[in-house]
Amino acid sequence: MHQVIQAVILGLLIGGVYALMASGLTLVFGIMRVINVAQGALVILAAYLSYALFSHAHVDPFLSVLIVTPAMFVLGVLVQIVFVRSLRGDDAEELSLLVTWALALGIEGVLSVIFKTTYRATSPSYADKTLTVFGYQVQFVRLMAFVGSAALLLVLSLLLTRTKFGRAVRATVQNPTAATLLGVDANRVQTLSFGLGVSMAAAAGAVYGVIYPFNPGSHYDLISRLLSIVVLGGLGSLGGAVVAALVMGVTEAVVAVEWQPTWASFSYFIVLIVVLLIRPQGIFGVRERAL
Amino acid sequence: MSRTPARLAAVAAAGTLVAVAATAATAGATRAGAGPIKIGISLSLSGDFSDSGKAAQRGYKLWAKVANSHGGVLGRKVQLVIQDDTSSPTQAQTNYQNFITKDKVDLVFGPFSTLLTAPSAAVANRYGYAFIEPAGGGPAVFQEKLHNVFFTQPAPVLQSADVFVKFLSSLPKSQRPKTAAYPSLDDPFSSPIADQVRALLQKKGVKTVYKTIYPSETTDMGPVIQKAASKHPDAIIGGTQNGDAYAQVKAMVQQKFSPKFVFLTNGPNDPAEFPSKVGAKNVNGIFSTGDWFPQEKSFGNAAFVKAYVKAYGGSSATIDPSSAEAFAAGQLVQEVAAKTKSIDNKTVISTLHKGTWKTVEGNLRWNSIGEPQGSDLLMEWIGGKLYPVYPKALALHKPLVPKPGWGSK
Amino acid sequence: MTRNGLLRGGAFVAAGIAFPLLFNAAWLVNIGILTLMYAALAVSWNLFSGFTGYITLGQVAFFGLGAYSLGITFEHFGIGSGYNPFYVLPIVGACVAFASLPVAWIALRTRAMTFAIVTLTLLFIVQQLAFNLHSLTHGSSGLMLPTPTTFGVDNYDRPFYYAMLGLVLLALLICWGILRSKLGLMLLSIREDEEKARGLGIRVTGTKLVAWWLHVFVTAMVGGVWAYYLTFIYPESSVDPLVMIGAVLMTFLGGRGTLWGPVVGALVLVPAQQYMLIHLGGSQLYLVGYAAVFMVVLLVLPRGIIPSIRDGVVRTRERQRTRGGAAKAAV
Amino acid sequence: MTALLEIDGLTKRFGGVTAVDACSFTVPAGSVTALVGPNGSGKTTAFNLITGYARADAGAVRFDGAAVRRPDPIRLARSGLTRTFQQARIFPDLTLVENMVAALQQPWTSVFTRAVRRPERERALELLDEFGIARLADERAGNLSYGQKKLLEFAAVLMGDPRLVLLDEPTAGVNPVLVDQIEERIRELNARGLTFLVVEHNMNLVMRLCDPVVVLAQGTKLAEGRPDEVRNDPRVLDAYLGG
Repeated sequence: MHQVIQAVILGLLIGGVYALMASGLTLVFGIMRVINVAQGALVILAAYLSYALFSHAHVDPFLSVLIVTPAMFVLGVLVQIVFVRSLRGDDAEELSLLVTWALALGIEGVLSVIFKTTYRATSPSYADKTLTVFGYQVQFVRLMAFVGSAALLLVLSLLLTRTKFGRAVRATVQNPTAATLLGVDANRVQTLSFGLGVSMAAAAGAVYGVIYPFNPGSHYDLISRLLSIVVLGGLGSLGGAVVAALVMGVTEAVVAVEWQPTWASFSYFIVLIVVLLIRPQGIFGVRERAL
Repeated sequence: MSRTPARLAAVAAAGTLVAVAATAATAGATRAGAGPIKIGISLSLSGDFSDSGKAAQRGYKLWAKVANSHGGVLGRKVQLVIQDDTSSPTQAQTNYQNFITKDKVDLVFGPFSTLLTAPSAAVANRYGYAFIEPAGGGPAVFQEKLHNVFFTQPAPVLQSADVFVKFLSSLPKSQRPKTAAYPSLDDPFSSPIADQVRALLQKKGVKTVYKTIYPSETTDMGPVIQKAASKHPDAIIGGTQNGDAYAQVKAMVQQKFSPKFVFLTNGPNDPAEFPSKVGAKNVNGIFSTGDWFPQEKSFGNAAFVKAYVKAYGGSSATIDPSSAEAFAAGQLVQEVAAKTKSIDNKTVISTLHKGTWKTVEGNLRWNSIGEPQGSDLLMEWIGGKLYPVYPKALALHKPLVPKPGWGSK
Repeated sequence: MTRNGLLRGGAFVAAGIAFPLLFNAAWLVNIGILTLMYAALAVSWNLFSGFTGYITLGQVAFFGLGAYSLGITFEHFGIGSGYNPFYVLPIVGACVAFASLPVAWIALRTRAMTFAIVTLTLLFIVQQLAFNLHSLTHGSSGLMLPTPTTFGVDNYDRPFYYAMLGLVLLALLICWGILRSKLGLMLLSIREDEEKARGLGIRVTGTKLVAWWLHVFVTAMVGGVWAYYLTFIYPESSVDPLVMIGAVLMTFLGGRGTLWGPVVGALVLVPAQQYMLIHLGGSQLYLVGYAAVFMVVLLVLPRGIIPSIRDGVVRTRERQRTRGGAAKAAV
Repeated sequence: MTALLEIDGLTKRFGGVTAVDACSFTVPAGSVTALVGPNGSGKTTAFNLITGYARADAGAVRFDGAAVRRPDPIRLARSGLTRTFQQARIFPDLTLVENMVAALQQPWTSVFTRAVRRPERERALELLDEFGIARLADERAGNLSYGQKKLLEFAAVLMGDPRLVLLDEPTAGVNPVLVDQIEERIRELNARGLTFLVVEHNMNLVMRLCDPVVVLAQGTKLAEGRPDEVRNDPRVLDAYLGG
């Protein structure tokens, strides 16, 4: 039992970081019906940026979030303008899937030229510190990562509910046509939200590098998790993504401890398929038909 | 309107044929003869295996450079034909097809990784080429029972940790571990080795208290180590690659779990990276294996290390063993040529099957399917440095047993 | 139109059959095999995604399943060597295709974007199965298939070449048949407006499943031939996202939803890729280059070569026609 | 007069808004029933609920005497209830004839038969001729004018020999000549026994053509009856003028 609870704690902490990455993905989908397959690669890119800042300029990885996130926001805006916005036609959404995949390959390629393919890890001095709470071990960096992710998710939700930009975003999510009629500049909202989605990846990525070793190819594993999180939560649903991320974290951690680590991520895919069997729109998804 | 695609397809097809035919014509023109000795090598210069692929490339190129500065082989210059296989077995196989049937190279050397060597060796075998290969030591390569394969390391991958078992047996009974846990990576070069060690140790009465295989994308060793620690084993014996080995050590440090023996097949054997990844104070007493060591007194090793540092910079500690393995492949060809005055593939194959051959990797000899019959080195971190500690003849330091606690000298 | 189609098909078949007889250097036949392999994959990707509009990102999962199924059949049923494995292929393909139906059914209940994602997860599911079902697949150590000894050395590659050629032709034949049949009409109406199609009483899910079955059937057989040719497979190589991206790229380059587009794409790209690898290899920019080509095709030529040229021709003809009409009117 | 379609207590809420509120009416067999009401009164939503494009929160639908549980467009179309859409929806990349044949419900056994068989083509041409667009039979449907697309959509749903056709604003955005043609087609088909349920804004047309007329306002039924009854109902006038 002790081990199960320990695993649940671990899973929740990890799930929080995944929730942050997935939030960007689902937000972008909600606004422009674009699945950013490069989200995983952008996370890894951010992890490398933070790694480089740490190893060359000794910037603390948690502080580097403040540098990496705005930089990646700009990158996200550029990507949206150059690659995503230029897609036209009725199958622009499907094409975006492939364009962002190509982008992911490109990022992987560039990273492996610059950083090679060996695994890296950002290891600040406190990387190995462990806290013991009620007999359960909690790694300090994971706790930090979780708290940081939760804080950023809170900021994101405040941004969406309390600001003018947030209202424009939510209006666009609910009804793009109506939002345009109400004077929302759709292009601007889309570009900024894409940047915002990428910054979520960036913030999570800087943190990711501290808790996990990574290499340029790590994005495949990441994106498969992120995509199944957003599908499980319901495409476009922020709350759904958070819940699904926590479900994934806990499922994997418990299966790894109680059964076998090799079946951990498989078990999560099974959860996904079963949920889709019952609710094709995901846990919090809205059933919609293109009429 | 529907005629256009037809024309287009025809043009495309014709274009391909013409291009292909043109290359075919030029390819036929270059024939083996008195020109340079051409050696075809497919290497992973991009993709998953590219780091090791490039290390092997450095070794091959260094050998060619050294050989050519001494007048080449049999009076002919050595020319390496290196092709990127993007870490894909399909491309590796294609590359060897090209080397043999298009470029008509004199010899071929192996690619990096068993996963690419296995399908490539079959191609070489079909055309009667010797397949001297530095990095394909997994069971899949030998499973085909090919007579043309020569693996240029002291022991097949599966037996690479046998040296650790021998070392444990050499200890006084009271010092030997009684229980062991085996957390291993699901990788052809990791978990099978741990399985092999487990089988041997069990025969010698070491109880297996825990065994698990984790997938390669597992980056979090916390739960695995936690579970292993809860069984209080005397030894942690992990079939690992670098990343997960670092993570295992970190998890042990975090959980303040310090068993008497820690043996990890890969990871701790990287003299430059390991201390930086797990902290220099946490390395002592950790065992690993190696097929090669910079200070090894093997044939031509001192010269190799010197030439390597001169050509690529760095220090002897930063030389990837893959470079030495590749270098050894070249040494073998030189020795066969010196002995038989021929580099004909048939001669190379039959000659290498007889006797022992001196290389930077030590003295090598093979059975009929190319499995080397020697033993790897047991390495241990002592006083913040990595030393070969067993077998005694090659040891540079006395082994340290048991492992000191984390953070101690 | 039919006569042109016959001519076109006949020319392709003739060229395909003649190629290894004219150019019998093994390396050329080898590149031929790769080209045909990608052509077959592209045509069968197009067979589902091009005709239904549902983008599947999981095709290579079935390529891998086919490869492993054949490998496992080898090991456990002793299907012998030589030509025998080729005869087993259709059974392997059909089994994999039937096995894929339940998952496809679940995935097809979701919307197009979700569908794409669910199919992408299939890739990881199959790869994990290949890793974890150790007793069947030997996990990460890989599965060895026996090297056929009866094919000789000089023309060793030919049987594989003709097997791949046969699969391309089969895939083309299926597409051609679909385009002429009620199934094609139904698929095209689904692609154009699925909700409307439902309103007309077209059984959309069943129709898509038929196309799905056919595309998996061909894909799995291609995987089988590839495995037999390579003689050694492992999880990452048999479920390699790059292989599928290649097939998708070729389909987009040639033209989605057209019969010959994917073949044209493969004929252009595979030799080009090999050429680039030989002449620009080692520059480490392979992956970046791949991504760049893909990006350019998607952004500049999203409809592909064949439709773009077709449009161009139609436009010129219309211009000529109107000009002719204007001239007449002037007279 | 037996009812071909019976709607009972149909309700649909979107968030806080009740789009269709306990709506009940019947479509008598052989009638041309009109469903009218001001913009936003829930007519199209009601159509979607009846044809299974949206799931009702409450209410029952009976078609031809049998309860339709979980309405599904495919099953309904195959049992003879079909519809058109407000924005003419056709398959633009198919030819007119292909559009027509695609609308023929096929058994599984004919999936691998020729796309357009001779008798099917003849039937399609016949219907296209009735709608006056037979000369465009082999054009791409996407090249048609908006009005022609509406005609094509109308013609296509007839291919499956339906018993009840739901027309969603058949004359909206169509020029007057075509409006007359559409009216004529509805009359003639109705004379041959086909039942219609029509959503229409052109009140003159409704008054000429339809009986009975059902009036919706804010999701509920306001009135139901003969055209002249409904026209003189003060509540209806209120709804239109006040709404």
